[in-house]
Amino acid sequence: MSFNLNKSDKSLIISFKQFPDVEILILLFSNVRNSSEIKENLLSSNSSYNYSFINPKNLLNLEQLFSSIYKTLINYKNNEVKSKTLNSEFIFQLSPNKNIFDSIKRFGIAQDLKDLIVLKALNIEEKEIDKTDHSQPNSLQDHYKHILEIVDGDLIEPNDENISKITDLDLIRKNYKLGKEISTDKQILLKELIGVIQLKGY
Amino acid sequence: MTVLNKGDNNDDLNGIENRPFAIYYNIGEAIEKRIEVGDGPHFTKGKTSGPSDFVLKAGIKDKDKPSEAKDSCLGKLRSELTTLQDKINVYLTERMASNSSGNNNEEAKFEKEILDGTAEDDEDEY
Amino acid sequence: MVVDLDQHLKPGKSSYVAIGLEGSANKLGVGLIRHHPGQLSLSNRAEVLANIRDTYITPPGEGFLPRDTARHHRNWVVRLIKQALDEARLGKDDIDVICFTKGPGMGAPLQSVVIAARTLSLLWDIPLVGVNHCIGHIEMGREITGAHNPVVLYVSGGNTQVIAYSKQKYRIFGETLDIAIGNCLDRFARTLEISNDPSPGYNIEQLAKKGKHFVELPYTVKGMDLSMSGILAYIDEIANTLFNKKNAKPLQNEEGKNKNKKNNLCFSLQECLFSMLVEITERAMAHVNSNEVLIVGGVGCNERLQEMMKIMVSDRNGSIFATDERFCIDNGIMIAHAGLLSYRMGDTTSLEDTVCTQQYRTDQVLVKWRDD
Amino acid sequence: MSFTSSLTLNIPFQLQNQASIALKTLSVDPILRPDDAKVSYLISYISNCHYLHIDLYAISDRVLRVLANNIIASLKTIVECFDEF
Amino acid sequence: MSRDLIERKALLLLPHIPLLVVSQGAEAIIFQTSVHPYLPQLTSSDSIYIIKYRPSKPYRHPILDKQITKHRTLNESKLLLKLLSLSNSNDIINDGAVLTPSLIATDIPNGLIWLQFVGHFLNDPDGVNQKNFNNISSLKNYLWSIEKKIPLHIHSNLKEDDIISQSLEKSIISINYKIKNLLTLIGIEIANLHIFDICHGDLTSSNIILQKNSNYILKGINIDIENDTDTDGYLPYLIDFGLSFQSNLIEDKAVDLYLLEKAIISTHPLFANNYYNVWLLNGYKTGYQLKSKKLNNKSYINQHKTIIKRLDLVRLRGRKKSMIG
Repeated sequence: MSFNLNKSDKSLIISFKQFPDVEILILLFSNVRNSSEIKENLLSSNSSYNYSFINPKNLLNLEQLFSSIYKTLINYKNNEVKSKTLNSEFIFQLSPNKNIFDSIKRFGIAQDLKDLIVLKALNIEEKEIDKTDHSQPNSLQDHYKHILEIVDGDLIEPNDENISKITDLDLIRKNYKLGKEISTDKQILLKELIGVIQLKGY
Repeated sequence: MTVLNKGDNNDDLNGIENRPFAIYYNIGEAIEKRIEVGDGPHFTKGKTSGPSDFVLKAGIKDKDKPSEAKDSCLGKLRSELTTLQDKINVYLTERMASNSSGNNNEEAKFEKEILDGTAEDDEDEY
Repeated sequence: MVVDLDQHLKPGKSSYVAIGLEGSANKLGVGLIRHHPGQLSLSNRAEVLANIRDTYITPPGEGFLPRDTARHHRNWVVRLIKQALDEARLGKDDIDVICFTKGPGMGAPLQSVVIAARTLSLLWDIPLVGVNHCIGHIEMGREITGAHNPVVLYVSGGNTQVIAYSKQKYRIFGETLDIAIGNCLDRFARTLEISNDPSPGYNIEQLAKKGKHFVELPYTVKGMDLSMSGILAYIDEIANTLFNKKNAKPLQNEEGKNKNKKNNLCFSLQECLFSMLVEITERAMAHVNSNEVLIVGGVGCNERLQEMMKIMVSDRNGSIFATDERFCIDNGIMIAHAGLLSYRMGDTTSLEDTVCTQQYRTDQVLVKWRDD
Repeated sequence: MSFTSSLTLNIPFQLQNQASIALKTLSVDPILRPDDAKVSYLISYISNCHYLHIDLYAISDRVLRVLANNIIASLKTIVECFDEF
Repeated sequence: MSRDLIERKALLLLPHIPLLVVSQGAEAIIFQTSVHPYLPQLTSSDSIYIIKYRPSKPYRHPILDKQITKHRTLNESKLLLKLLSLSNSNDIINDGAVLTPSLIATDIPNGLIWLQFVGHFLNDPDGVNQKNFNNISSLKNYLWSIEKKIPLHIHSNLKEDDIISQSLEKSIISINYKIKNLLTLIGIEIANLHIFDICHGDLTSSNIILQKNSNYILKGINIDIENDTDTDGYLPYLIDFGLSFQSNLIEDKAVDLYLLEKAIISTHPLFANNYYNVWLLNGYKTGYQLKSKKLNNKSYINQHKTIIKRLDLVRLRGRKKSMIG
C-alpha cells in the first residue's frame, strides 16, 4: 500500500495495492469540542458531513483501522456493502456487531467524544466513490480543508503512538465481546481483533 | 467314539457297487444310521443344494445349476455325492426338527458363520 | 537397481504362463496370461490368452449372500477353467503356475474356488501362488495402461482405497472409514429396488445420467479418508419418505415424477460420492507429489467417475489411467498376472498356506518384483 | 461340550491318487470353531476301491449338517476336476 | 480449472498483487507475495505473506462446489480465529497454546485467505537452499531430509517393524533426541487442540510446519523431553484447518489421532510404528497430564485414557473392515 503521512499538515493518505483507484484520507483529532453538533448534522443527513467519523478509543493502532478499511473495500467490490453509505460501512466493518445502528453508536461519533478519526475515501477516476452531491468538495485537499472547518478540535498526527494514548482497552473488551481473559500481549490482541474484523458477517 | 476299523470290517462295504455312503452316530441316543444313496437315478442337481429360499421366491431362473454329469465313473460319483448330500441334509434336518435343543441360537450362528463367513463388520461396535 | 525376474524360468521354456482363479465376491473369473522373459515394458507386454467371467446375479432389492455366491462359483468354476483353456488352446503342460485369490473377500466364495485350484495343482503337479486381490487390480491396471508409478484409486464393492507405492509396498494413504463405495451404491440400489443385472452400480449410473436436479447431501471427507455410511443413511431416508410410504407400491410406479426423483437421487449420490473420491485422490497426489492416477476396481468403470477424475488430473497437468470393464471388474487375468510376478521372483504358496483369508490388507504384501 | 453327533462319509475312488488329492485338498482348511466340531480323514483300499473316509464330529446335528454339506459340496468340485482334466 | 486458469482468475481477484505459486494442494493453491494487503511495505524486509486460494473445482457439481469452497474457507478462517482467542499465548507447554499462522485478511465469497507465513525453506541435500515449497519446513520434509541421510543399503534391509539397534539408531538419526522432543511437543500441541474441543480433521506431516525460533525456550517443565528441551530450534505450527471442526466427542478426537497415525505410517513407514507414532502419542499424553496438573483436575487424565481406548477401537475397526470384491 502507499502510505503518505504529511507531517506538516498532519494528514495521512493511504491507498491499497489491490485498489489503486481508491485514496483514503485519515485525520485524527483530540480535544474535539463540537462532537454533539457533528452528530446532529449526521442525523439530519447534512450532505456536507459526508465522512466517516470514527471513535479511536476502539483502536489499538492503525493496522486495526486499515484492516477494516480493506475489508470494506473487498465487500464493496463483491457488492456486499450492508449499510446505506460507504461512510457508515467503514464504521460498521470495524464492529463485530451485526446491527448497523448499534455498531455506529459504539464505533462512531458520540456526543461528548473528545477524540475523533475522520476518514474520507475517494475514487481517483470518478472522484466521489460514494456519489452524492457534486457541489461538494471533490479532491482530498478540498476535503481536508472542509473537515478542518467542520471539526472543532486539535489535529494531531495519525500515528500509532498517538492512537495508543487514546486506546481504551476496557471499551475494546466490551465492544469486541472478548470476555475477561483478554491477552496481555498486545500483538496477540491485535491479531484477534483483526481476525474478528476479517470475519465480520460470517 | 470309535472309528471303524476299515481294514477288518469289510461287511459294511461289500455288495455295494462302490457307491459313497455315510453312517450317522449319536452316542447320547445310541443311534447308528446308515445313509445309502440307493440305485438312483442320480443327478448333479440336488434338492438341498439349490439357491437360497429368498432367491427362489423372487422367481428368477436359476442360471447357476451344476453341469450335468458325464457318462463316466467320476460323473456317476458326482451325481451320487449329490444324492448323498440331499439324504444327509434331509435326515439331519428331520432330527433337528424332532429334538430342537436349547442351543439353537448359538448353533444357527455357527451355521451362518460356516455358510456366510465371519464378516460381522457391517455394524459398528460402539 | 532392477529386479531380475528371470531366475526361475523353466529349462526348455521360452515364456511363462499362469492361470488365475478369482472368486472373492460375486464374480467368478478365470484368466490365462503369458509373460515373456525380461522386464515388462511397452515393447514386452504381458499377453492375455483368455479372460472369462461369470457374475452371480441376485434378485432386485437383494444383496449377494456368501452361501449363494459360493454355490455359483462351485457350479461354474470347472466349466470356466475348461473354457479358458480351450480359448487359449492350452493344456496343463503349458502352465507354469496356478494363481488364486487368497483374500480379501468373502470366506465361502474364496474357499469354493481355492478347492479347484488345489485340486488342479495336485493333479497336474503345478505350484500354487496365493494372490492379494487388491494387488491383482493394481498390477493389472499398471500393465494394461502402462502407468508407471501412479496414485491408485481402488474402488469396488468391498474396497475404497487410495494407494501409492513406496519402498516395496503399496501403501494405503486414504480409505473409507466405514463402508465401501460399491457397497454404498449397491445398498442404495436395493433401497430403490433397482435391478442387479448386470450390476446395481451400472444401473445406478444409467439412472444418474438422466438426473438433473442436485439434492444436497452430507459431504464427509476426513483428511485423506472418507466416510460414506452417513450419506447412505441420509439418502435412504429421503428415498424412503419419497417412495416407500404405506400406500400401494409407488416404487414400482416408473411413471413420471417418481422416475425423475429416482434419477435425481442417483445423480446426486454419484456426484457427492465421486467428488469425495476425486478429492481424496487429489489429496494423496499432493501429499506424495505424484501426477498420475490409475483407477481400478469395479466402480472404476463408471464413466462419470472417470470424467470427474480426468478433469481434476488434467488441471494438475497429470495423466489419468483407467481400464475398461474387462479389467476393472474383478477378473481372473489380474490374479494370473500378479501371481506370475510373484512366481517369477521365486515365490510359491505351499498347500498348507493356501487357506484363504477374508482380511488381507494391501500393505501387507511385500512387492518383491518392484524395487524403485 | 462333547461331540455327541458324528458322521462318517465314505467316498470311493478308482485311483489312489484321486483319494489322496481329495484328502489333501480338503484337509488344508481348518475347522472354524474347533470347540464345536472336528474332522479327520483316512484312506483305505477295499474291494478294488480307494475309499476316502471322512469322520465328522460335532456338538449337535445342526453343526454336523453344515459341515457335511460343505465338505460334500467341495468334494463335488474336486470330483468334477478329476473328471474334466 | 487448469493451473493457468486458476492463476489468471487469482490475478483478477488480486490485481496488482505479485503472486508466486508455491504449492498446489488438493483443494487450494498457495501463493506467496511480498505485499501485505493493507500495511505499508517495509523497505528493509523481504516479508512473505501467504495467500490461500480455493478455486472452484470444475469436476464438482456447481452447487456442491460452492458449498464446499465457502464452507472450507470460512471454516478455516473461523477456526484460526477461534484458536487465537483460545490459546492467547505462544507457549505450547506452559499455557497450553496451539500455534497457528495468524489471519491477515479474507475474501470469503472468492475463497481467499491471507495468512502469516510460517516456516522457512529447508536446504536441499545437495546444500542448495531452494525457495521452493517442496522444500518448506513441514514436518514431512524435515523428517524426509533426515531419513534421506540413511545409507541406501540400510534402507533396503530395514523392515518396517524392526526395532533398530541403539547404535544403528544413533548413527542413522544423529539428532534423534531432537526428533523425539519435537514429536513430543507436537503431541502436546495436538492434545491442547483437543482440550479446546477442536479436531483438526486432516493431521498429516505436511500440515505441521516447523518454525525456527531460537528465542523461545521450552521452560519450566519436567516431562518426557530430553536434553534441555532441544527441538532442533523448532516450534511446530499447525496449518490447513479447512476440514477442522469443533467437537467434544471422544470418537472424533480418536479418529483425528487415527488419521495422523495412518498418515505417518504411509509417509514415514520405516520409523512410524516404533518411533514417530510412539513419541507423538507420548506427547499427547503429556499434554493432558500438563493440563491436569495445571488445573489440578484429574478428569483430563481420564479423558486421555478414554480417547486412547477409543483409538484402539478405531484401529481395530480399520483392520477389521471387510474388504470384499
